[in-house]
Amino acid sequence: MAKEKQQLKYGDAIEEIEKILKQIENEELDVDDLTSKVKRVSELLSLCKKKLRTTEEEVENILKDIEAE
Amino acid sequence: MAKEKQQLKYGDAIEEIEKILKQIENEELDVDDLTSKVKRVSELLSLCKKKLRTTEEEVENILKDIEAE
Amino acid sequence: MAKEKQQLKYGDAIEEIEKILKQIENEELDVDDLTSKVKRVSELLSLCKKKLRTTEEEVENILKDIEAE
Amino acid sequence: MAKEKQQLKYGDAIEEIEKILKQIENEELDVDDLTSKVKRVSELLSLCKKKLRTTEEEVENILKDIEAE
Amino acid sequence: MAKEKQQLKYGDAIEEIEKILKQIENEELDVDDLTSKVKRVSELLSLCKKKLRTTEEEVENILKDIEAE
Amino acid sequence: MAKEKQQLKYGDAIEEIEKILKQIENEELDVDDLTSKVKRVSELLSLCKKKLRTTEEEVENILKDIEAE
Amino acid sequence: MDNKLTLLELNQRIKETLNREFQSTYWVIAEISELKINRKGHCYLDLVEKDELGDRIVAKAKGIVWSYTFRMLKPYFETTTGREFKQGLKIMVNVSVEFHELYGYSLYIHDIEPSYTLGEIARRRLEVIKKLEDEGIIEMNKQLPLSQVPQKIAVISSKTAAGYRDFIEQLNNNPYGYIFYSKLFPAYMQGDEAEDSIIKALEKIYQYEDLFDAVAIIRGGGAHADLGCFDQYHLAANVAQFPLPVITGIGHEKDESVVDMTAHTKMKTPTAVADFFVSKAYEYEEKLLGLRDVVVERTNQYINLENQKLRNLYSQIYPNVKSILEKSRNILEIRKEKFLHIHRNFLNKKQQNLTAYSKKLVSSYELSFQKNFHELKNYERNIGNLVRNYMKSQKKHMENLAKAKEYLDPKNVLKRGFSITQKDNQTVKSSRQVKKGDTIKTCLYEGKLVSQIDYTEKEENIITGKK
Repeated sequence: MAKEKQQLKYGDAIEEIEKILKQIENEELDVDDLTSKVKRVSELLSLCKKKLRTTEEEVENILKDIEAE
Repeated sequence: MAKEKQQLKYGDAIEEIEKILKQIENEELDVDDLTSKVKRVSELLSLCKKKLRTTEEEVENILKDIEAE
Repeated sequence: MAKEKQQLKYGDAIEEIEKILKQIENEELDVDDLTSKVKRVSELLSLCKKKLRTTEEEVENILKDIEAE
Repeated sequence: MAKEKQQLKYGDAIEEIEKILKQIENEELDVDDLTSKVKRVSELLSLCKKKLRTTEEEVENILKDIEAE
Repeated sequence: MAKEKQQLKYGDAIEEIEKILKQIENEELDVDDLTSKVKRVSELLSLCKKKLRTTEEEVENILKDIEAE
Repeated sequence: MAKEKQQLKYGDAIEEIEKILKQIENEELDVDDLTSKVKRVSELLSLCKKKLRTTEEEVENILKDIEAE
Repeated sequence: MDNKLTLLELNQRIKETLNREFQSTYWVIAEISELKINRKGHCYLDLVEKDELGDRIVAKAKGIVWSYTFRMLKPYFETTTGREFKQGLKIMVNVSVEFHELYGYSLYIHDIEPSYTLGEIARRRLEVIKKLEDEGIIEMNKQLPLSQVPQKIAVISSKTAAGYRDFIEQLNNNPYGYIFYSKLFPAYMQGDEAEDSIIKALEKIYQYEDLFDAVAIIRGGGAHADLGCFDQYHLAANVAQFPLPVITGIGHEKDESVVDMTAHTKMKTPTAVADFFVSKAYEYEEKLLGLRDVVVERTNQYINLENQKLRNLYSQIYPNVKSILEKSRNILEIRKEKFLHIHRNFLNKKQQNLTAYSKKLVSSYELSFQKNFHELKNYERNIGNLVRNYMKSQKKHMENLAKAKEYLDPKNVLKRGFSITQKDNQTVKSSRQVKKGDTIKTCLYEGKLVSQIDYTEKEENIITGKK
């Protein structure tokens, strides 16, 4: 997961989330797999959130520099 | 059975239930087998319920985590 | 017979009954045989009744469990 | 960047800034790329500002020379 | 430039100056080109000034002669 | 120049001077040409003045040769 | 033939009659066709009258002005009219009719009315002018362009005239030192030959047309000169149509002559003509100098203007560049401002998306769970029904079988008194199956009978009624 965090693109993560949500919605998933899939979505959401937070911080830092100019 | 619980998929269980129910409906069963079949359905239903409940708990925990974030 | 009870399937018993009844109807039986065949039918019917009763009891018990849930 | 400073045209820099702004506005960017793009815009803004300052100084010097004649 | 001084007509020089000024006015120039264009204008103005001064002197001499007659 | 003296017509001289004047007035002259044109005016003036005051033997001879009576 | 008379007698009677009939004097209008003055100063004239066309003489008379009268009358006439008293003139004279036996009829002229001649001259002058106008040539010479500097001048004058000398003097000694080239073409400037002489001179000049800038016709001196030739049609027409501009300096005291009118320029005296040429040259030089001044001024203005232009151009550079830079800065600033905020929207939207996803996850999971749960409940509900139906069906089937068995069981038939007869374990259903003496076995509800057949009977079926 640590590695994935680095490698998985935000956009791909969102795509995966959407795919799983669609599967749940269309009842394409076995109840047995549901837990793991929900867990996966949860992880991806968490990853995305983290990415958003990190990005925001980085961007804010860069922008602070611009504004200072 | 304990082992089966682990192995039998929820979806397969539902399928088996439906098959047995159909056999009963179509009187394709020997009376001698009825008891065992009904017992089987009972067990499968029980298994499914348990799976559902377990899943619900797990998922709810995960979701709680997501929402907590 | 006790053994047969265990071995003879309900379905087979019903089949035998129906076969004998057809023979009687078609008068394919000697009077002497007739008596013994009728006797056989009586026994089989009795067996089946018993099976039905037993099955019903057992099944009801299981159903009760299911429905109680 | 030092080399680019020499080569990138002011107009092209502005164009690139606007392109990136449009991408951000239209959410055509992956979140992962946002930081690098923001950094790029920041650099381009800085480059443009520098170019403006340098140009002003150079022009002022040239004009001073004319007047001195 | 030394050669050009000889060859470029005063009128053409003025025309070029005006063209460049118009380009500057109409913002048709990239900021990067501004310096070189201003330099060019500066050179042309210088050339024109020199031409004018020379002409003025020459004409004055001729006119002095005319009026002396 | 000697030849022109013979050929120069008073009217043409005025006309040429006026033409040059008009060019100067209308700024149709390149500054580069100004000197030469002013010089030309100077020459014409000088020529005309001379023509007005200097006897041309040639003319006198022709007149002398005319048999008036 | 009593009335024969000598010539003298006749002439005497004519003379008496004329003297009686023409006692007073008469004002008579006539043209002088011949004029002679003898040594004693008497003037003898031939007076004529022509028809309206002026071709034919319709009346003629001799006239005499006695010398004592003529001495007064001639200068009076000439000073008043400016015309020589000579042939060709139309005059109005006061005459007495005289007849001399030897010399015949003649008119003694006592007085003259010059104003009539004046009027006549004016009339003829007007006729000439009208003719010139009608021919469209009166303005022709005036329309010729005069050289800006009329430096080469053909002069028509009398060689000896004072006017000519004055002219040359004035021309050549002009105060500006201008050079003029003049050539004299001599001609009679008065008298009967004047007109032809001047025309001849013009014709000569015409040969050198290209050489000269102008023609000067000058005349001066004699106070009582007769200038009648300058009113003559031919001279005026020649002057008018001459290809070079003609300047006249004829020296009229009163009215201008017709030649003056047709000339390019009329001056009063030869000196004035010379001054005219000098002034033309002077005007030209003034114009030149004027142009020179304008050229000097305009050139300086031009250079100043260019200097101003250069300064203007120079002054435009900085503001323009500054304006570009300012605008560029503003644009940059706007981009920067936009840039500072835009990413927040971006991230906020992404954040909202994430929230939406997690909400959707919960809801879709719950929906799925509900569905599954519901399904299970359905199964639970259905299984009881299905099993009970099944059981019911089985039981029914059983009951049916039991009923069939009861119906088919032979015991129940025998109970009602029927029996089964068998021969050799074969059920006997017809009497034809057995014969007398056969042993048959009869099964009853309870027990069996063994018997021997006594006889057989064919009888109808008891039950079906068939035979």
